[in-house]
Amino acid sequence: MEPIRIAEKLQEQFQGAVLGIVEHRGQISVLVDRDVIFDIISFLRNDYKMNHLNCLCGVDNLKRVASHHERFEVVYQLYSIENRTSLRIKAQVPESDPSVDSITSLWTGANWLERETYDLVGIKFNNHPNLKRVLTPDDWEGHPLRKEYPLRGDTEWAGLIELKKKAIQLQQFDFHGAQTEQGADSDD
Amino acid sequence: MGKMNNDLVQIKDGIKYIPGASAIVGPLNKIINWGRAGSIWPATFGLACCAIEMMVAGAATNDLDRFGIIFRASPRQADCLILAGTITKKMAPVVRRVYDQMPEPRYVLAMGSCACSGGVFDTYSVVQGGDEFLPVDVYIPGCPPRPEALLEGLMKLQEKIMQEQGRWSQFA
Amino acid sequence: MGLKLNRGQILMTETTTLDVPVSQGDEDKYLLKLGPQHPATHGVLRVDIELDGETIIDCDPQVGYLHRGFEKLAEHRTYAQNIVLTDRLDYIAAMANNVGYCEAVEKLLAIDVPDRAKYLRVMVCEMSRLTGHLLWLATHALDIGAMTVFLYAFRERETLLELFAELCGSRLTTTYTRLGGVRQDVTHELMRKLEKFVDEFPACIEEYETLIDTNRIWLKRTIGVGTISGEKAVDLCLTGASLRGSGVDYDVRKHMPYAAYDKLDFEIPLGETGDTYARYRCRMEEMRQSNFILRQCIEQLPPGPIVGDDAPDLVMPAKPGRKVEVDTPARKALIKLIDDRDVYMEGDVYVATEVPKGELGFYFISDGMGRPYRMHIRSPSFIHIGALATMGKGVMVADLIAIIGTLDVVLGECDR
Amino acid sequence: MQILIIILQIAVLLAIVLLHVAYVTYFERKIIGHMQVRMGPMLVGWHGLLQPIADGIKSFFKEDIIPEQADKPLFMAAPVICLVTMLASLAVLPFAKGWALADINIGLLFIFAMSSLASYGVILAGWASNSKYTFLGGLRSMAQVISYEIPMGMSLIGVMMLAGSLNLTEIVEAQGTSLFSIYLFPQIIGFFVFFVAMLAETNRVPFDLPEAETELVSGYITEYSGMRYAMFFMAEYIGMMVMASIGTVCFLGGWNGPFAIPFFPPFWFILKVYGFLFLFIWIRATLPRYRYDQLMALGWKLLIPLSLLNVVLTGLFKILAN
Repeated sequence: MEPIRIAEKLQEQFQGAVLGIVEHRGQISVLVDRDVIFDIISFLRNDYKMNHLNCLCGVDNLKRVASHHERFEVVYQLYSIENRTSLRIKAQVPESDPSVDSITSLWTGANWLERETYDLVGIKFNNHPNLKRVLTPDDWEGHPLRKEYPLRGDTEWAGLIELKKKAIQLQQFDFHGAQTEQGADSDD
Repeated sequence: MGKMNNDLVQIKDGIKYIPGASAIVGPLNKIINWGRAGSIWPATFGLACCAIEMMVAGAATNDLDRFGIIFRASPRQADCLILAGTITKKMAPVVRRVYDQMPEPRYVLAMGSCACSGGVFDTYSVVQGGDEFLPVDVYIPGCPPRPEALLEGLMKLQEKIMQEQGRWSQFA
Repeated sequence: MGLKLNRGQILMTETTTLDVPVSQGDEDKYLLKLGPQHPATHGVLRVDIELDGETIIDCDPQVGYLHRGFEKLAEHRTYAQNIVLTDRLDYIAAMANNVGYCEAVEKLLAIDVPDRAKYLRVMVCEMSRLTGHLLWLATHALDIGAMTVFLYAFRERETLLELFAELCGSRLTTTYTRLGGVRQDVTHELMRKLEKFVDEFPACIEEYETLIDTNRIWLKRTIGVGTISGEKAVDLCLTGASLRGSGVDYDVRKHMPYAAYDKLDFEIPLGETGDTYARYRCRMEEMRQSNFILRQCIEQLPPGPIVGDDAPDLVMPAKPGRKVEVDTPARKALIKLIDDRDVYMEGDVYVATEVPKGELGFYFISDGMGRPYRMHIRSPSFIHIGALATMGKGVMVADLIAIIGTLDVVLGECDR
Repeated sequence: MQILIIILQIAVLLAIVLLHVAYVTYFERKIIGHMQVRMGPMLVGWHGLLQPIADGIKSFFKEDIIPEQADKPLFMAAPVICLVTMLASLAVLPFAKGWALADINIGLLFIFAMSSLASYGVILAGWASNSKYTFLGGLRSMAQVISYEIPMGMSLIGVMMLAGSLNLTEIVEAQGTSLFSIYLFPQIIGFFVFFVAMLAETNRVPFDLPEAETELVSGYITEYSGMRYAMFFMAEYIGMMVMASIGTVCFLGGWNGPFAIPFFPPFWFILKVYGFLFLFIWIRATLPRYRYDQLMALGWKLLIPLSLLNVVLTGLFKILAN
């Protein structure tokens, strides 16, 4: 079945929740409301055999020039291995409450992808079994892929500051040539 | 060695000299340095891309074993830490920990531009060079350096070891 | 002595999340943190495992030790500049990443690629698939304890890397493709060498197989280890040989053909049992198929240009003799082009390619500027390591090592 | 005077054995190197001949780290236990007729006792280091030694029955009447069991689980550095040589050969031991590693029944022969 037909079917099935259908270079994206995202994806998975989750990622729309709906987006790229059709679903997530329903019950593999999205973009996933940071350290501040986050980071990670302090402390035990070696001996 | 302190002859300010010691210390230094230079055991510790070239250097074509260099899995038995790849902030404490676990004398080679200076990754999560928290002995440029460049770096390290004086950690 | 004690004291105050000594741990649980410095974790993977004797009760992989901020960095560089970053993703098969990236950007910007460049792309893709699989074979065998295979596989890999060096000047970080084509044409010399390699390589595969395939210990260590059914593999979002080992026919080269794959004749080997041995067989067969594709490429390579005419002027070799200097008219045109809204239309695409590890997807959002607004990389290794948490439960420590090996992960791609 | 001579003998034996240890490592690297299409040590001395010396010097002058959390006395004792027990078992080996430091009546038992004691060193090392990898390595080693001592002892019962003695010299002499004057053919099952158990006892591939590099980093020696590590290393290689010597004495006719070599009676003995060592190295270059449960299954389900069968068959053979 053509992806555009599936998208139209979605519009029929979930009236009001589908905010728009966009085509670019032959690829169909469906913009949807975040409240129905779990229903839409399980509908596609069960009724259209979209059984392969290609990609799941979060997008920050803050600096996007052209039209967009909300501050954040979660993008789901689905593929049907049997029918060889693909479809992209984009859930709109408002800035005030950046959270979406988790789809880990549909794909176990989505677990880590959602954790990554939480880590880098800061979108929370409801009902996620283990939502914690995955790529950055646990005590990292900020979400790097948000547009206001500078490329080189704004604050230094506490772990690195501590490490550098310790490295300076340990410097006295390093070997500095024969002179200091004798000096160290005489301490004994 | 502590007892000998009374017999030291002062040549200059801060430089003392044990009379007659050089006859023993000199050759001993040479022998120890030769032993160390001839059997540098690096820790098996690959960080990123350069680790692949490090593996190639250990494989049949270049064969580090010719120089007496074999990789040891445990840092306790290693002499040399090859920083083969990008050091991220999350990884930096681990790298330092591995270095701290190594026994003296220990050496650090920064392999590749990421370990030397951060390379192309001037981002929020990359440490800009291994020398920010480690005393690096030899820098090997390249992205990644060819295995031959790693060999060159290791030979430079051998030269450096051969020039050392009195680094006998056992008695320090 | 006083000094030594101090050093120990400073070290003991560490607050990192690394291993605690046995005597300080919980008595009922034996928690072992495998990695990040561990010979079998292929770089900087850390796996926290909870043990009951030798059996793993709980397995929690930790990644991010090589997180370099690729996606953030890519937003600050132009499309052409980002090609160089993709080398450092899956550094074992950099060529395949280059091709994947360029295919995606060409789709986004609607750039045509001439036929010769398409064939050359397939050629380097398959060569890098061979290097990737050879490295996988080497390390997988080493993990299981057979160390000689490692050196044999590296011997052939070295030939390929030298061919890469001849083609583009670098062994690992190739940056071979350009938007709209490839960097450099092949020489007759190189084709002759490649042909020689293609002739000799099947014998090499047989050599590896004689070393391990009939070995009873190898069979015991791989058959029935890390078994996943086809449905479970799809549920875990596995791709590549890890998925095909379970009998699911999904290969991007056949499903969504890119470059010249639709004109070439090759088969997708499928496993049945879904265990480590099936995946091993799959990859060995894939190497044979790659070799077959390489032979076809050599025979069918069409003449013609290697860069398309309508490619944006970001392609360096397109017009010979052009110099890129600051403040020249050409440079100004280039800068103007970077912000040209006709070339960089607003929109988004997702393009997947088949790299040795599995499906490598690039998701681009363009907002009309010369730099990607958002670049997301669907890296197979990241998802495979996520699957390790499920696959690693209930097996023995030695099996976990075999499973890490068989999933064929590379941490540069996983952490990005 | 007698004591002085014995001390001199011990010193000479130690020197020769330690030199052998050094050069077994050299030849191991060389042979494995050539099997893996590379060269092995080449640059330290002529064709790398001084490599073991350089390694030794470096290890001796390396810092000796005792981890803060370790049980210090046991940590220090473990390598000594390993090395001393291995060296002690050298005392009863007959290198040629009359060339044994202590030709005692229970030579075979003594060697078993010593090799069991050496495993204490391994277990203590694993426990005292207070690190998780070493602990697992120690546990594996303990289980492995218990499982493989039994088939190894039983495989030699056949030899004892045929020779009617536990004295190693007498075992060699008793083989004179056998086919080719070796016990290999009448005791072929016993030899097979012994050979497998020997690999397991010495922690060599494919049974190197206690120090499996890709699983447990370096197993029980993970926390040892410098000279203490070198002591474990020496103990392992002496263990290999002792096991090879038992194999030679019990199955291959010890110092007996096709013809006698004047002035140097241990010639054939040493040649056979070298043969065994080569096999050790060859296997290391070729085979993957067993898994823990497979190792146990092999020991208890295959080797022990086989060795029992061997005892029964040897008994029947003796009855029929008489």
